[in-house]
Amino acid sequence: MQPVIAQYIRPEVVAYAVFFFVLLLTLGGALIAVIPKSIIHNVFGLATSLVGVAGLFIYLGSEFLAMMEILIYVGAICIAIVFAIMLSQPMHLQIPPRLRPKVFFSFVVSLVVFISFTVMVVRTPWEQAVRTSNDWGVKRLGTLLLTRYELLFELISLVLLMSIIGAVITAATASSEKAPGSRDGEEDGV
Amino acid sequence: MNSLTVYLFVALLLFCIGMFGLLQRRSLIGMIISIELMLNAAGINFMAFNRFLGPDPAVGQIMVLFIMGIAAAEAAIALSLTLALFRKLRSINIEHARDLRG
Amino acid sequence: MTAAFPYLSLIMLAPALGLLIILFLPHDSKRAVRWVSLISAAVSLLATLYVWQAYDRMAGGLQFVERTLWVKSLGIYYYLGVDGINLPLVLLTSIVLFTGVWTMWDLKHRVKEFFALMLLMVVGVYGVFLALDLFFLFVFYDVSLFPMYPLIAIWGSTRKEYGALKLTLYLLAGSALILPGILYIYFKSGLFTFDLVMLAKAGLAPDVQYLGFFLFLFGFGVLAGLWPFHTWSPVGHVAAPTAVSMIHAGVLMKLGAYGVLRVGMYLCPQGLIDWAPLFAILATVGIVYGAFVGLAQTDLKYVIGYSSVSHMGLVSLGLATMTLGGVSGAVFQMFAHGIMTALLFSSVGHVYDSTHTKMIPELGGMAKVQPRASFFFILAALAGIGVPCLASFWAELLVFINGFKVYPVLGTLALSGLVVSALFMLRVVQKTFYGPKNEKYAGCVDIRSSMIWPRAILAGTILLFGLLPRLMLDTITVGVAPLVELFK
Amino acid sequence: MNPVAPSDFVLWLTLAAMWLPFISFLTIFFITRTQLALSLAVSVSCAAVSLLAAWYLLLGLPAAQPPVEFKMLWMAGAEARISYGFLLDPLSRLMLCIVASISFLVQVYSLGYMAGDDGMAKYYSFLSLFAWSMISLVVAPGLLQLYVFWELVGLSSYLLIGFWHHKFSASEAGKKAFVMTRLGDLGFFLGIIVLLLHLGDLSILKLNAQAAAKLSAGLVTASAVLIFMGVVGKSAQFPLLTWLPDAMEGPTPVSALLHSATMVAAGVYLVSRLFPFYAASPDALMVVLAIGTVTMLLSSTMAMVARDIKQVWAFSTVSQLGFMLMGLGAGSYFAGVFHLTTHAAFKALLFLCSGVFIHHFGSNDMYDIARGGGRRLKVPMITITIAGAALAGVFPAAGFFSKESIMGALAGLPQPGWLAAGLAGAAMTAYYTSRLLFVLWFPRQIAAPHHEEHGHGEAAAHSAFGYWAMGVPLLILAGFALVLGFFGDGILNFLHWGRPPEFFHHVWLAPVSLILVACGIGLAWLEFGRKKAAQAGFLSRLPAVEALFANRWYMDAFYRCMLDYVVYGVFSRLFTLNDRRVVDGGVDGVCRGTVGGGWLLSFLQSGLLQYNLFTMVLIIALVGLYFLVMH
Repeated sequence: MQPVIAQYIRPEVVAYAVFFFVLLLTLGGALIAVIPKSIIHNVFGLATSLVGVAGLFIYLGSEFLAMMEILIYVGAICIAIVFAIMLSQPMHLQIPPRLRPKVFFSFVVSLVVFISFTVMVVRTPWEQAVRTSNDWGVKRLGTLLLTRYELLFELISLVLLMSIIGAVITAATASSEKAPGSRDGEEDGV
Repeated sequence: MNSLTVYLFVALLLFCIGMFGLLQRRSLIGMIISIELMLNAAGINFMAFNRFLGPDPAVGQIMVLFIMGIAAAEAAIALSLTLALFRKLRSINIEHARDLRG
Repeated sequence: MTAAFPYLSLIMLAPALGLLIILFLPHDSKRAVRWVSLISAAVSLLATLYVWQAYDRMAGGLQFVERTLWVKSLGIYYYLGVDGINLPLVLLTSIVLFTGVWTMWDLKHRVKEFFALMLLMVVGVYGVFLALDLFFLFVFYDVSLFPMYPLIAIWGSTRKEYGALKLTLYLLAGSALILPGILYIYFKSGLFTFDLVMLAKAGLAPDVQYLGFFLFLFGFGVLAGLWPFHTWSPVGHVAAPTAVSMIHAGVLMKLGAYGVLRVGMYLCPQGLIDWAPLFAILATVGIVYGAFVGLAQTDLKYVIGYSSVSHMGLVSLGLATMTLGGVSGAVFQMFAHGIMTALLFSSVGHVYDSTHTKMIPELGGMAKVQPRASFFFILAALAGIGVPCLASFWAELLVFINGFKVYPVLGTLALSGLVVSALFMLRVVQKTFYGPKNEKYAGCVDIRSSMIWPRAILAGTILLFGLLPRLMLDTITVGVAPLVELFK
Repeated sequence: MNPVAPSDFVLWLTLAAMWLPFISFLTIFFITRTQLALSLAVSVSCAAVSLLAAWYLLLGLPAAQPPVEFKMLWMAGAEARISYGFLLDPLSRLMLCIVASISFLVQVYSLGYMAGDDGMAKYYSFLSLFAWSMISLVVAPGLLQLYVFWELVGLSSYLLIGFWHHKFSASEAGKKAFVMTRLGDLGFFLGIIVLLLHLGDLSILKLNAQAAAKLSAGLVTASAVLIFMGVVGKSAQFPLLTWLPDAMEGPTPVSALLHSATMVAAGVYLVSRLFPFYAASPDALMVVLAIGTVTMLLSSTMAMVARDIKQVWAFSTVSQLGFMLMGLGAGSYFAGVFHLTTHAAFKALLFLCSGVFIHHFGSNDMYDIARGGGRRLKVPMITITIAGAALAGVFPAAGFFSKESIMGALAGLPQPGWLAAGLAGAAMTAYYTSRLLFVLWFPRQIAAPHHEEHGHGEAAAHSAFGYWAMGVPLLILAGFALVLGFFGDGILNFLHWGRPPEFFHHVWLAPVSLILVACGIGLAWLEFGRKKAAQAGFLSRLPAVEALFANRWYMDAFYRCMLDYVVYGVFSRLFTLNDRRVVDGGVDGVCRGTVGGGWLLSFLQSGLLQYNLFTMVLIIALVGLYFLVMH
């Protein structure tokens, strides 16, 4: 039995199987993230898909990014989304039915985009550029981030900082502004 | 598994699924989720080109890192807007937020 | 000839300076605002009078020229100068501005903004009349149009938003034809200069002139109240406050005719020759039509508005004759009509301010109640129907003679418009100022002694140039003669 | 005869005669309006100086003096050069004298008549303006100057007719006068332009001497007829005659001025002024003759039924003006001018006398005046009779001679119809004049002497000064009306510079016309004069005809209709509708279209985020596809 199995568990076969599994995670997760009505299912789908993407990153040769993907996306953003759901969308409320035309047209448009990009992908003669470096190491990444891409790095930090401050302010002022308005809304409700 | 086209294709699928979601979801959070998908598709593309075509493997990775940073910022803003919108409208259904109607 | 002292810049910049000072004055210092406006207007007037008397009529041509390169790469010059054509119009502007500011002395509501906008508008008007560079001319043209909107919409009456909007849209539509026209000329001339004199000297190809004149005719024609693009004028005049009506009907409408003359006819003489029949027909229709429509109006200001349409038709007819007499008559008519309409509006403004109505059937017998206001109105109305020894008679005489000479049928029709205009003006005078007085308005006060002066200046101007037309015509003829040479 | 430049004395004298009234107008209107006495003094003294100057110019210059011309450039605009100046030839000297005299007398008369009126100073300033414009018209050396003052005469009569403008009828009449004469002036102006464009110079002397040689016959006729349109308007000829009877809404002295020497005389004066020019075109003369005849007959019929004393005189003015034009049209320069002269005297007198009655009794109706005891006012009663006799053409009053000369001219025409019309007109004139006089002389019931209704300003009217201010002009004018006829030959010689043309006297004519006049008077006696007369004209037995006459042959109604239904009803309304609906509506439509389009497009701005995304993505995708497929 050993050889039989071993016959199938060749490294490349395993690699393919895992690759397909990763693809399945990515695309299937994406579908779950988009299609079900329940928002919490969507978040789980997103997380699944992101794990898949992390896998793809490994296949593409960057374990570091895979780790980051899981840390930032799955760890931070998905959790943030879950928090947002808890704060904003009561799960017990009735979810309104879908509008069929909307779904249909969205599908068509996505399809058109898909087709156009597919045509592009297929028709473009991809050419390998001359390799100047083959170092996939994290060390080089860090060096580059603090030398050649320093400005960009600082910029992105700044953007992050500002966006977080902005987010805090938006959320905070909206609540304070809302105070009288929401009371009105409640009175209306009553 | 070792061809650029496969990765590009996967990324494209992911992108289109995200776009589909972005266009048809009513929930603002659903739309944010879809945007994350699309951003990830872009990331896959970067990595794929990095792997198969690019001159220097570090560049693509750095780009993806930046995308992640942007995505984090975007998510923070978008989620705070969601909260603000919810406080204003008692709903995060994007079809209710149409004050800009002409 | 280069003037040692830039009088023309002084004329133009005195209101601008006044405007600046006003902007820095506190909001509630109404007296200071009025005085600053009046003084800046007076400075302009005095400078204009100096230029008027110092202009060498024997030499003719452009004088007091100021020319500085402004943007070299585009060929834009800061280029001012006066000749016999724009000198009367600058004088007109100065007189109307001065009297207009004085007439609005009693304004209470948002004084600072009103005078600031009015001065801004006048800076534009001076700019158009004085500038000899197409770029500056166009910029000033728009500067003079924009303040109309707030001036009417804020301080106006009777459907003021509607009138303001209509007027602004119409005039901007006109501008939208002028700008392409200017650019078309600019590029087609091959000189890449906006210098009007250089462009005119260079001469343009006939087909360029054909299209160019068409654009200028209708672009500027809108502002000149050319039929059928005239309906903004009565509506706008009715809505506008007194001084704005004065400046608008008195001066701004002349900008249009001046534009046709200075830009259209100067640059595209061949174009005018091609378009002259249409121009003359529209002008004549305007004359007759304006008079007939004026006959049916019941609102005093509407009547004046339509009489303006009729009279500006005369200006257009004069321009379309392409003769020395006709064009001189048209320029003279611009001046005379400006003064006359300003006087009409300032008198009606007083009647309206004291009675709060300008509906003709409600008024009556105002000559007994307000003899001064009535006197000024009747004088101006008589000037309007071409009574001799009042300024516009001579202008009309010249226009009709040459109109008849060049277009016998149209000239005759236009003449018959004169009878109708007499009928409707006298009808207004009779219904409003004569007849039994309406007891409701018996207690209304007449014009105060100090407020007589602005009206008296206008009335005096009408009489002066009516009795001594050569004062004006000799200057105009000097300016028009070289222009008319282009049509031979 | 070539004109000569004036000597300094004549120059200043003429300028004084021309300009003093204007100076008086300016002074009174702008400076001394509030001080009545000063204003009156200024006005009357200016008029007096002007009068003296005019008389000197008439009598003091040598008889065979060639025309004196003085010109300075008033306005020069290319082709149209208007000179200002004066031309003194016999005609203008004679007319100048008439105008100055009548306006002086009217000013003196008004001292009494207008006493106590609020606007008396203003009234005097207008009178001065009137005198200035009429004098400048009379001495004008060129047609354009004449036209300018022609219009000013129209303006001053507008101001004076509508002087009591608080009365609706007065302001209406002023407006009517202005607009109707304006209508005629249209033709006048066109005629001037035609002449100007073909001759280039509108000097009256040159025009008279050279027009026939320089212009084609058709052109002369056309321009002469066009100019005659102005005369039709100004002199109230058919068909523009209806404004004159209304114009009596003005103060009576104004009517006197208007009807005798200024406004309406200007028309006849113009034809006489251009007589050689008219004579160059027989067709134009025929038009003048025909219009004159029609007017004369029509207005005589109207005068036969009018009850209003001023209206009778107004119609008689129209008909006498018709007579003058008939004389001119028949080719006799002298007859027209002579009748103009005598008419000025007796018509002014008639109006001034009537003014006394109106002033005294406060009524215009001749029966009211008669019943009030009009015949007790001796001076006006006698003078009005003299003037009436002159009007009727009774020997030896002035009208007889001048009318006789017109009949003589008519008798010279090949067609006898004109003469017949003229004689019929003379008979009718005699009839309506004596009708009025008999009514005044032989009232049926006389009210008690002290039961009088007073007009305005009664206190002043009864003062001695007022009485004599009004009485003296009457006496002076009566003197003229009586004796002027005997100066006919003198005027004839004067007008033709001492070389009178051959003039036919028809011996049989005077008796015939005298008999006809007598018939007219006799008929009036039968109906109005004798004791048993019912004081109702034979026309009252023909109600339809009477109504026709009393309604002025329905000409007023016709004009009213034209004005109401054609001008206001059709043109004005249609144009206004067009303006509101079509032109303005079109513009508003464009605006509404723009707004509507914006509204339609605003549905694209649904506010739905996904919808915007959808569109954006779709378009990007399609553009992408397009490029991919193309390349």
